[in-house]
Amino acid sequence: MRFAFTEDQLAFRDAVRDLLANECPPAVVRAAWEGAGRAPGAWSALAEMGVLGAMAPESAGGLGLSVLDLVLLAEEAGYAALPEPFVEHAMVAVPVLPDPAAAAAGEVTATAAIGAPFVPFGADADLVLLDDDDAVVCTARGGFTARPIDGVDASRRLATVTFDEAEIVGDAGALAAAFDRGALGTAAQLIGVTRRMLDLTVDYVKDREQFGVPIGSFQAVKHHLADARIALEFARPLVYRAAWSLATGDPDAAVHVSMGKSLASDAAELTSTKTLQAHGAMGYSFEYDLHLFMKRAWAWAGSWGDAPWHRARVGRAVL
Amino acid sequence: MRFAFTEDQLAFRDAVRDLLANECPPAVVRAAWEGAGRAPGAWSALAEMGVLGAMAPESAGGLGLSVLDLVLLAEEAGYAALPEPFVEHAMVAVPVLPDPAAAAAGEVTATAAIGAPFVPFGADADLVLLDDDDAVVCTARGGFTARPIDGVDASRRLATVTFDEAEIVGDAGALAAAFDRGALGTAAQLIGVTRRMLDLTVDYVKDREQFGVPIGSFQAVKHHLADARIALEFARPLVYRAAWSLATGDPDAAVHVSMGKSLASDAAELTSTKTLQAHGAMGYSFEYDLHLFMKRAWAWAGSWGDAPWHRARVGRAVL
Amino acid sequence: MDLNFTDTEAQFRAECREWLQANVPTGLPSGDTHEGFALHLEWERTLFDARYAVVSWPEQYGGRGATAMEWLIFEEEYYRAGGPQRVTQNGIFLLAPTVFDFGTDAQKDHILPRMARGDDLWAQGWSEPGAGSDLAGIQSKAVRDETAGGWRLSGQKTWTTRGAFCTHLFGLFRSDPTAERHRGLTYFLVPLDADGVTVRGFGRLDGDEGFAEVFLDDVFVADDAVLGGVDQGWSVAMATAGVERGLTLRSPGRFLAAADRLVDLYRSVGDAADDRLRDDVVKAVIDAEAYRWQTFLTVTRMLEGESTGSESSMTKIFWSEMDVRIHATALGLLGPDAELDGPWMKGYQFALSGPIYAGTNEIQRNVIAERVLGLPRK
Amino acid sequence: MDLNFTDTEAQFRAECREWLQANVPTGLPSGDTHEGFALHLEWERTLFDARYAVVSWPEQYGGRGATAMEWLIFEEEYYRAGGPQRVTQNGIFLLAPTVFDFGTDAQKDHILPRMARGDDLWAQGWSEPGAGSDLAGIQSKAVRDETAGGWRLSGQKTWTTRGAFCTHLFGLFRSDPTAERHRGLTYFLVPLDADGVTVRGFGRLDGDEGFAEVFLDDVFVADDAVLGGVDQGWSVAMATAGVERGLTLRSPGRFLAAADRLVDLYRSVGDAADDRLRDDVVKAVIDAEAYRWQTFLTVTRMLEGESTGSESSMTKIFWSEMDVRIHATALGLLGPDAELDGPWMKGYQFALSGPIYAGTNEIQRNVIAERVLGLPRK
Repeated sequence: MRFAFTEDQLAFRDAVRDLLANECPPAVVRAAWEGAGRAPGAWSALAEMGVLGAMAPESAGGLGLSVLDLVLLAEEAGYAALPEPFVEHAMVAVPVLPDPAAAAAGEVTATAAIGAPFVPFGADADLVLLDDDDAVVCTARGGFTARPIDGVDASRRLATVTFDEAEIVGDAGALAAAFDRGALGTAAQLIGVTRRMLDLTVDYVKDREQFGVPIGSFQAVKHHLADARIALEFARPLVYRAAWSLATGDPDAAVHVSMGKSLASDAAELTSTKTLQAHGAMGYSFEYDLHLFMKRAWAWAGSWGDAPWHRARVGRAVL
Repeated sequence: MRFAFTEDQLAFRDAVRDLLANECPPAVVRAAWEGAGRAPGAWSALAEMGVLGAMAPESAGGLGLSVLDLVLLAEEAGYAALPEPFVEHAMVAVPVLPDPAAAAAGEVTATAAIGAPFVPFGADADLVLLDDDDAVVCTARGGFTARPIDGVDASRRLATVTFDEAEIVGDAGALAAAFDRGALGTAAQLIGVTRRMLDLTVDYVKDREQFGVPIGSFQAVKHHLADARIALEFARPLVYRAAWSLATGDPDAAVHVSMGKSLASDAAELTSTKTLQAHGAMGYSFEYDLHLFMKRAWAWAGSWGDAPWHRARVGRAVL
Repeated sequence: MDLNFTDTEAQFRAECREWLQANVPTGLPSGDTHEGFALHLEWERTLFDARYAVVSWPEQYGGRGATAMEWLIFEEEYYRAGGPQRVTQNGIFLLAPTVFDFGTDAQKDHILPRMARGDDLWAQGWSEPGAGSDLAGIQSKAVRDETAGGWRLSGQKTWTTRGAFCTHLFGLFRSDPTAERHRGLTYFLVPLDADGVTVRGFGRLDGDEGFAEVFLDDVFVADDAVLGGVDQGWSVAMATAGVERGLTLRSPGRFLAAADRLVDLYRSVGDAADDRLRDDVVKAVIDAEAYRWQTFLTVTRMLEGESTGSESSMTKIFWSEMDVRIHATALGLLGPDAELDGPWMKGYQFALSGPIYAGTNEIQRNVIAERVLGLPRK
Repeated sequence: MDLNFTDTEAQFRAECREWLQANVPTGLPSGDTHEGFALHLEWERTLFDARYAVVSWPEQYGGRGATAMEWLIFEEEYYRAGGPQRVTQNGIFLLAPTVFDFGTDAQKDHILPRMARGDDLWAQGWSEPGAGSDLAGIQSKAVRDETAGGWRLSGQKTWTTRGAFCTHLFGLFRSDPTAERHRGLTYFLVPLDADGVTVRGFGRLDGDEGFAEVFLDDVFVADDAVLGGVDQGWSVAMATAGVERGLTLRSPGRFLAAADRLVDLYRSVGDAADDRLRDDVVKAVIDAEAYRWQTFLTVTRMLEGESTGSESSMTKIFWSEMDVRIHATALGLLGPDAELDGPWMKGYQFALSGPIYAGTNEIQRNVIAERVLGLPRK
């Protein structure tokens, strides 16, 4: 038993962290809210670094890596609130596409939604993976119609997608596996965005003074943030463990994914409430960055199965 | 619309409060845990004051009062954690007994349990009212067998009761009404015992010092007790309103009782947790009084329908 | 005790219901946008013309002299009919009670009818960049100008709700620079079109331009812009901040209506198998009822002359946290659709402001502990 | 990362499981009563004889030199088999790590084997009537007796778990009367049969005599009763109070077993229609798993030489509040039977002590905020 990532995995994580710190600061997320959306600079840099195609086989220009290698990268995408379909492209689509070379190279962008009423970046992607009749189908630009729909996080660029033409790219088993990769990747992103909300808030409450002292010295504020930190501390190991189980084909992997996703969703929602409250009015301002991360947290917490959905799945397995 | 008790009702409450302060201090509750049980001094004084028979008609030596007059008295019985079947005798049994004179005078003690597996003071009472085949039945000493069973609050003196002989004293309607009086009275007792836990704890945290200051000056302790105080503040009106509805025959009275009982149970359970925590180790000591009230709160919170049971009943009416 | 409404009360309710159901506008855009605000103002004038804008005020100022119970009844009917949040509420519910208590007759005659008609739209100017929860940290200054017979105001107010759409501001300014904390403050009434005033609207959580910063640079106001005494601003502001605020800012009607909408949502989308959400819906119904009856109890006490006071901190915590729970439950019922920018998600974001504004709930819990329970301040 | 157990670990688990399932006693009365304690002591000796009392200790002191992972595996199997709370735990888990780090060879050789065999039973003497959460407020004194070559101890310790049944006490005493707060304290080891010691047992919440007050009146102890340096007691006590405490006092096995029992209870009494309780049962299962895997993550970090530190405050809050939730859920499943003085109600009362002892959770949350998040102390 050794529960730790390899040096290589940590180094890859650090590289992605640095890349996103440079290419996807809050201003980029904010721009995605307002303008054309997405973060093309970060996206092409991730393609170049091999991240987008990491799960493709080397024969398709990928790195032949597994979800265990990707989970820390998804966490960083979450920390940055990267306005791109990171998990849907790199973790859901690439491993199931019959020919992932173009997606691996970042020449086309894929997105995905399984059992969900709308698709993030549905109008922006070249390929959309959907569930249809218990199979994974892939529809390509020109073969589908995407209608944008307003979500609480405008940088997710939701759309409803209907298709005229689609190719079956995976059977029921592949569908289930794709869903679990999506749920796992989203759980990892939730861990990341939870860390971000907490970091932002810790900095704020150390600095902001009321009654002549930093508000971070008040016990109520301390306890709000301690609660968030505890939730993060105990959600994270179950997400990493789920990655291991999926990567190694553990027969209980789906249950492990649900355990991780439910705690990650709960931690993110708790942290969004606690950090908003710790900020006071400042967090409630659109001009301040907290809401960018908070709304992403809400959206991800409900995507790929919300916490009650995943607990119900665990319940069917253990009760 | 005038939501306030009459001067007479408040004066009666004050008299009972004084009586119980004298006759039922914590030492009496503690003695009931250890010795023969019950509080005979308080019980006969309550009989003498007319409280036990208050709901009997004047022709039977009672005062012809309603649950609206009794609700504040039950609250005081709760505050004192009176180790007697106050609600079962005065609010459940007396109004349904065909000849309540002896019970009204306190010559016999009645208890009751409807839809519950055991009876408080089951081995001590002269009369036991039970539900049987959708009716209220009354079994008298000699006609039933009571087997004591250990409850978490030893001063409740639980027993399972089986009877050889019993008289039907009420039909299905009377059974439903008796249950609602029991739930209402227990809700009022919960309000009282919640107040008591809070009073005891406020005194303690003002006095107890750690780190050179009273622990009541710490924000975490303040917030624990503020939460309990809020729960009490918003449970109480629904209990009083349920008393009005029962007393005036409102067709929705049962729903109103359930609303009051659910909030009163929740407030008592929250307050027991918060006050224990605010005490630190002291509250965990058997020699200190808090546990007497806390265990009574737990017992009453689960009696005559716990909070989820009553919410489910509200749900059937409103959803 | 008599929990039946009197015939007068019942008749008043019937009148309100009939008129509101016939007149309440549906589908208004948010009052926190420029377009929406204008439409809301029309609705305010319709209310005024029917004498429903300020039912509890004396007739001479545009009201009906309704009792507190009748006012609660009006509010229940208003929200039951689907009436929108009142864009005039900060004037009517925060400033007006203070004007009634501390205003001169001239101030009352001038300010109140114009407020009721929506001619003057009042924004509150409590918070400053450095004074949020800590109101006594106010830095904005009022300097006496003897020559001109008035005051010169300078400083910055922020988090001013709907400040970009309002015509006037009320707030505290430091009139005695030598006094500390809550001493030496004066309560001023300031027209936002005065020379030296700059208003900059900014977005709140849901993106609407519901907030403004108000910059005051040597703004002259005459002596009659002072409400209550000079240097008495803190006690003037606090005198009406307690019960009145708890009661009038958030009447039970709003939450009864929200709980009703939640029940409707449960019936339309609720999966009967999910007892956890069902239980949460029932809790919301019970909480809204508890808030309603706690209010009737409190109003009865007030009407019978009992003082209430710091209990308003309990009220504020209860309604604000109930409102968050109601909306969170609705989002749970919506499942994946919760993410859409629909009315429940909008309402959730609005609800999240409740535990923050008008004194954070952390401060309110301190108040309960210290003033209701008597725990030591330090 | 390799989340499979090694062959050695798996074999160790199989051995533990076989032996424990064959030997764990069932239906022992509470170890916090006189009768129960004696029976528990028999069980401790059985454990010792099979070398399962202290698996992680070196063989010379009665252990097997098991790795931290193996110790976790032993604990999982111990609780899975239904093993009772260890009455020796305060010695083994609180004192022993300190003896390993700070004891002289003579102290180790004398104290550890006797502790492992259950010859000496150690009670902790941290709290005093005036020093609960504020341990640095300790008043008990140690006065140097040069002539006799030792120390004279006086004062009162309280909340001493199982103090009435133990033979020895470890605790802090103020050896430098001029020093303040956490300075000038010394860590002493005191036999409870020494002249001048009076032990008074008293009941805890559930009525069992699980606590004691220990009065010390001029009790002489020799120099070798000092653990670590004179006046160094605070740092000696704190050095092993962090990770070790979080990890060793409450191993995941206990909560995995509790969650399993809850699942069994749900299956036996659970009404399939009540999804709220079902959801709470699932939450308990997930929480116990989270605690298990967080521990594996932490132990891996420790084994690879990373320092952990204040994270133990998170662990303490998590397990103690999880334990309360597990038991509260069980009481919900029991419905009206919850009130009976059965094992779940007993367990609930025991669980309620978790957020209080070993530093209240309020103090632990301060520690997390200040030491993990870096928020200002004042």
